[in-house]
Amino acid sequence: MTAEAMSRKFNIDTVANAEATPGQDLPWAALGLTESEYRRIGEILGRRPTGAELAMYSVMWSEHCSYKSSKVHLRQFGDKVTDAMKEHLLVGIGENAGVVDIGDGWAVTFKVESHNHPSFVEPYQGAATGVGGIVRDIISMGARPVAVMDPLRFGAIDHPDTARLVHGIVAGIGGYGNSLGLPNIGGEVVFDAVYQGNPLVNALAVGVLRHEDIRLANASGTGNRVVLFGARTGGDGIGGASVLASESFDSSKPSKRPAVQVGDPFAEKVLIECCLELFKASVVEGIQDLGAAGISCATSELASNGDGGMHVELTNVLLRDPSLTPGEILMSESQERMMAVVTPENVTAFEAIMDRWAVEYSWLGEVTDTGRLIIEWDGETIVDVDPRTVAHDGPVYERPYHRPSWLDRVQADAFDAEQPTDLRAAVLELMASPNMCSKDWVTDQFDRYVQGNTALAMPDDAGVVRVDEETGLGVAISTDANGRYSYLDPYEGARLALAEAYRNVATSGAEPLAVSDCLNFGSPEDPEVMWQFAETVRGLADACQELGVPVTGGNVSLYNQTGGVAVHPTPVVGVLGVFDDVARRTPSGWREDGQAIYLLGTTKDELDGSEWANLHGHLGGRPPALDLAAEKTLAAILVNCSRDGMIDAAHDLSEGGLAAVLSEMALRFGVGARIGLDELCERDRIDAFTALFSESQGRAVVAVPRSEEVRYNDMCTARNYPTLRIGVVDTENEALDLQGYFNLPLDQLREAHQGTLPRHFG
Amino acid sequence: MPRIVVDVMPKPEILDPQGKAIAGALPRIGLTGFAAVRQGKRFELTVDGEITEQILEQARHAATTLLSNPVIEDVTRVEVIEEDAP
Amino acid sequence: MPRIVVDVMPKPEILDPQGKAIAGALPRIGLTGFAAVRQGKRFELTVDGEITEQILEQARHAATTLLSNPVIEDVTRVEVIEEDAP
Amino acid sequence: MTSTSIETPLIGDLQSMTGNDDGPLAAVRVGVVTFPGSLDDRDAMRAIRLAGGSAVELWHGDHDLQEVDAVIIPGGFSYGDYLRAGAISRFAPLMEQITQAATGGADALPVLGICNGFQILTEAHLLPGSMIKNEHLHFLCRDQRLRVENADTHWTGEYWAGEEVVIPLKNQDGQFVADNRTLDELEGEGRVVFRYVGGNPNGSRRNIAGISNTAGNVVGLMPHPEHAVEAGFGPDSSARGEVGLRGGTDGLGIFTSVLRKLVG
Ligand SMILES: Nc1ncnc2c1ncn2[C@@H]1O[C@H](COP(=O)(O)OP(=O)(O)O)[C@@H](O)[C@H]1O
Ligand SMILES: [Mg+2]
Repeated sequence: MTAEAMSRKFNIDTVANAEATPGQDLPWAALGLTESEYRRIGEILGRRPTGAELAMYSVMWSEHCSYKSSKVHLRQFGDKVTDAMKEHLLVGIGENAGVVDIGDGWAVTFKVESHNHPSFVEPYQGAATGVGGIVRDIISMGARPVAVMDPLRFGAIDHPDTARLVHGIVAGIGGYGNSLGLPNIGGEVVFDAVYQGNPLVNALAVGVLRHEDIRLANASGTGNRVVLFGARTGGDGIGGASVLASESFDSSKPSKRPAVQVGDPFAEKVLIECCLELFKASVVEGIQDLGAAGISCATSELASNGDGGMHVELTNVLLRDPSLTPGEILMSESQERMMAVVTPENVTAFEAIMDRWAVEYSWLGEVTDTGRLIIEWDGETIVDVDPRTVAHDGPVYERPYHRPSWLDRVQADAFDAEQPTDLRAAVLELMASPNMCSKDWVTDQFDRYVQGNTALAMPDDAGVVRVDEETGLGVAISTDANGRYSYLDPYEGARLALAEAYRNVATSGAEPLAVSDCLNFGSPEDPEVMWQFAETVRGLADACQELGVPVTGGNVSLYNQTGGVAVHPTPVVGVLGVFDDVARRTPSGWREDGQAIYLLGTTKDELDGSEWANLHGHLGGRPPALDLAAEKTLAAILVNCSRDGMIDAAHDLSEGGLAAVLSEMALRFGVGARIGLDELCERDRIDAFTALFSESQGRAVVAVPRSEEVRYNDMCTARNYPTLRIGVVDTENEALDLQGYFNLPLDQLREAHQGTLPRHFG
Repeated sequence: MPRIVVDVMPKPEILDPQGKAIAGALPRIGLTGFAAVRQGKRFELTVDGEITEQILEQARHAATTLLSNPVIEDVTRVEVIEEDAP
Repeated sequence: MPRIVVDVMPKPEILDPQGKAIAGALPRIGLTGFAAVRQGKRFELTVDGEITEQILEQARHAATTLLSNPVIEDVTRVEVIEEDAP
Repeated sequence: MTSTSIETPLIGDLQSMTGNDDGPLAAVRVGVVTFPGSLDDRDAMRAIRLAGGSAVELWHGDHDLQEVDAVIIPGGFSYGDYLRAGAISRFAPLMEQITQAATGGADALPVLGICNGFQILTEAHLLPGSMIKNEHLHFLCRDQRLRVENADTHWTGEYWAGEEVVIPLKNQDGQFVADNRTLDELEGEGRVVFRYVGGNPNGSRRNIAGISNTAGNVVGLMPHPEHAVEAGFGPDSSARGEVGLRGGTDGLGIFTSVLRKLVG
């Protein structure tokens, strides 16, 4: 490459040149920097930055990479962690992904991230590269990725643009994840007009590793070599690239820069296998994936987390587009690339593994102890910075925030529409609604079988994968968020999201252990949005502390808005739980005739923000009340039930309430039930409609074998948790029989439940 | 029947994983004469009756809206072909 | 750089699901002038240096062995193009 | 034709001989080929082990079949499937060895192609026909009901003709096509091994899900039997009637078939 690079004869803006021309104008504003940020760069360097340095600072100090608006709030996740919560944490916040000890020497790492904006512009590739990016985070921890999940939010189901996004995004997630051989074990599909111009495409990946295999992103060991491998570097994702033309005073202009990134899942699959071989052979000291801010990020983070220095020759980078300028190479977000640090003794072994998998690589430079990140272009210094100032010392903003003035009005507007007279029709309407309908049309496009370890996936409460084939040790994960609850009360909304994911994991039978989150919000420059954000973080951090599950990592996505209108505050919370043996997982449907159906928890009149209210165009009032101590007890009961074989099915109550849960449990295996609501209505002083549609928290429905009923009741009594027998499984009758109200044949229910997505997108 | 051909190729600056995979395979089967490969799409639209300027216009419209994704692809040709395949 | 173009189309007797889907979608966006659509592939092989008969032969070989599957596809063209994309 | 009683779940049937390395079938070595982009290779190896045999890793770039007694070409997206599914893998050095060893009558090497493996076998001309995109153009993952049409191949001896099984199907290019003459020939010679029942999931000609060569040693099928071998991780239901939680182990018979056949 060097010869070619030289023949291009860029007139490069070197450090020497920067010193000689202090007055030279640089396009800092076009690169998204503020004047004070630009001035700070000058102060740090003691001179004006070179074009390449400016490129690095501008991408690394961007909101996306530096968390400059959210940092002051996110600290709470660390501050509110107790020692007990740290017990299972091997690696906490701050690394590419957190690592959790699950016992027997095994660990898992998981993280959820957003790819919202790219997915709106180019749905297929945007979603695909979202999966690709999060999977690389997992690999860079030294783990084998074992599953993905995809919480998705779209605009109104019947808006003309929604079909384009649904088709592209679902196909993109499948196209990438399926080709990587990662089972898709769960996610969400939500339709709401607030996401019209701004769909939320979040992707979660989980990986598995042995404790001793943890790899961190640091470059230590002076003299160790730095290598870039995987795909070649192209002009992908270079935001204000054209403005960088000024860094080269050449007449040959760089060619057009692509507006979107195209993913190559095949290249990533090979990269996974090749990285795992590198880990197994212990030939890399430190490793870092290349995501946002590409080489800028990888070099500055590796260097500042290690011995502090690195020396790189940038012309060694293998290029897909030879017209890229140095600044562009540093900013490029080309996919499917990794950077590693290798001792000189291991260079040959490293190269052998690359060759076996036919992966391209280039040696860029070496680790130094100078405390400087020096990047040369054909021998001339174009970057000479303290890497910490790039990677860690970005600006931090205390953005002003205040409670929205409209919130009082909204909270005062409780849901008080007339109750439907025909409960049967109401259940059918609910189960056919865009948010409650079957998501099979989506999930059928994802491979849930590959790797052979999937014990639960859609439509169960949590995805469950086996980690150890000998012992059955495994994990469960669920992701949840309710933007409407958060809109009504962001503090409570965040706590409710955590509670639901936590409850889902426990419902499957796993012990909840750790949290990852993706906070999707509007513009932080809007004080009302900023308040929603601050409240969300406070709520989530408090709730994590109360439940004793630490946040191990996550992602913040801001500026999700079209025009002046922000999306609902949407904190997607992923909870990971552990199973000693996945064989005891609890499915979300009953099967055995005569088993007793019990409801755990109590039901209040809580319809504000509910799916039923949403279906009738109402959003106001207060979200359901949450009692985290009760959630903890409920979870303990559900896990115990699974451990002691006391239940054969369980499903937690959330959106859609009891109506949704009974429908889903019956449809899971196509087995009917007879249900009586009278006792429940009497005990909780509610009517049948409220019993069915309220979204009170802390509830679940379980199916208990006859032989276990005494033990089950004793346990609930001992823990002082309300439970009530509401019905019995009935294999004879393929219907949901709500005695005294209606009899709903499962065929009809299924048709309503399954028909919606195919009708819109088929 | 007369046909209109529409050629769509990945934009030159966009990664073309398909072309890359082929370029990697060619030398393995002993074909070493090629520096790069790009894979695009070719559509043949059959027209009932004569090809009018109006129909050609329809084809051009289809080419940029339905047959290609302007974010990642270029329409490189919209043309009437009379000849049969060789 | 000179390029060789290889066009590959689905055999007429093989149902082409993508072409069919497009043919179904065209009227929905108001384009009613087309009787049928077929979707094939177009490959552009870039050659370093001059295109000799021997390289063209390599391209023909690639076309029939790797770039197409004779059970379902026909190679409809292997040709040198000098012109740039419009 | 040997057939196990349907009352006895296959997995129970095998308990006696799996789990210990010196069961009667453990001497049978079944190779699983990994290409760049193979995905279900480890799953296929697990299936062989659960069936009682010994699994051997094979690498596409090698020239050595390591004296395996049978070969499985697993599912996945070899080379990304960008050009055509299986098109590039077909030229792998090991494929030449396999093609040679698999031809030459009933004593030739048994070869099973699953999904992408099936596609590779057609590209390599070991099996006729080809696969094009699913009629509905989507990737489709579902628990698929199949009928075993031919229980005399090397890979289906443990079933009985007409038996129905449930096995996961998952692919994007799963529509089997061939000209009518070939299709008639396949039907006439009893080389249609599996057929979709309960709805054609992808538009395959004559509902064909799997076929064999004339000698019956080479079989290809689109659904994934290796994902229906272990209770708890397979399809939710099995054609054997019981509603088990991912209890479907109907695919195991494919692997036991070849092991039994080789033990003789
Ligand atoms: N986009 C998706 N990808 C994968 N699985 C999904 C997706 N959307 C929904 N699911 C699955 O469908 C089932 C029902 O979803 P949902 O009703 O949101 O579950 P819950 O209310 O228990 O959180 C769950 O198993 C969920 O994981
Ligand atoms: Mg749930």
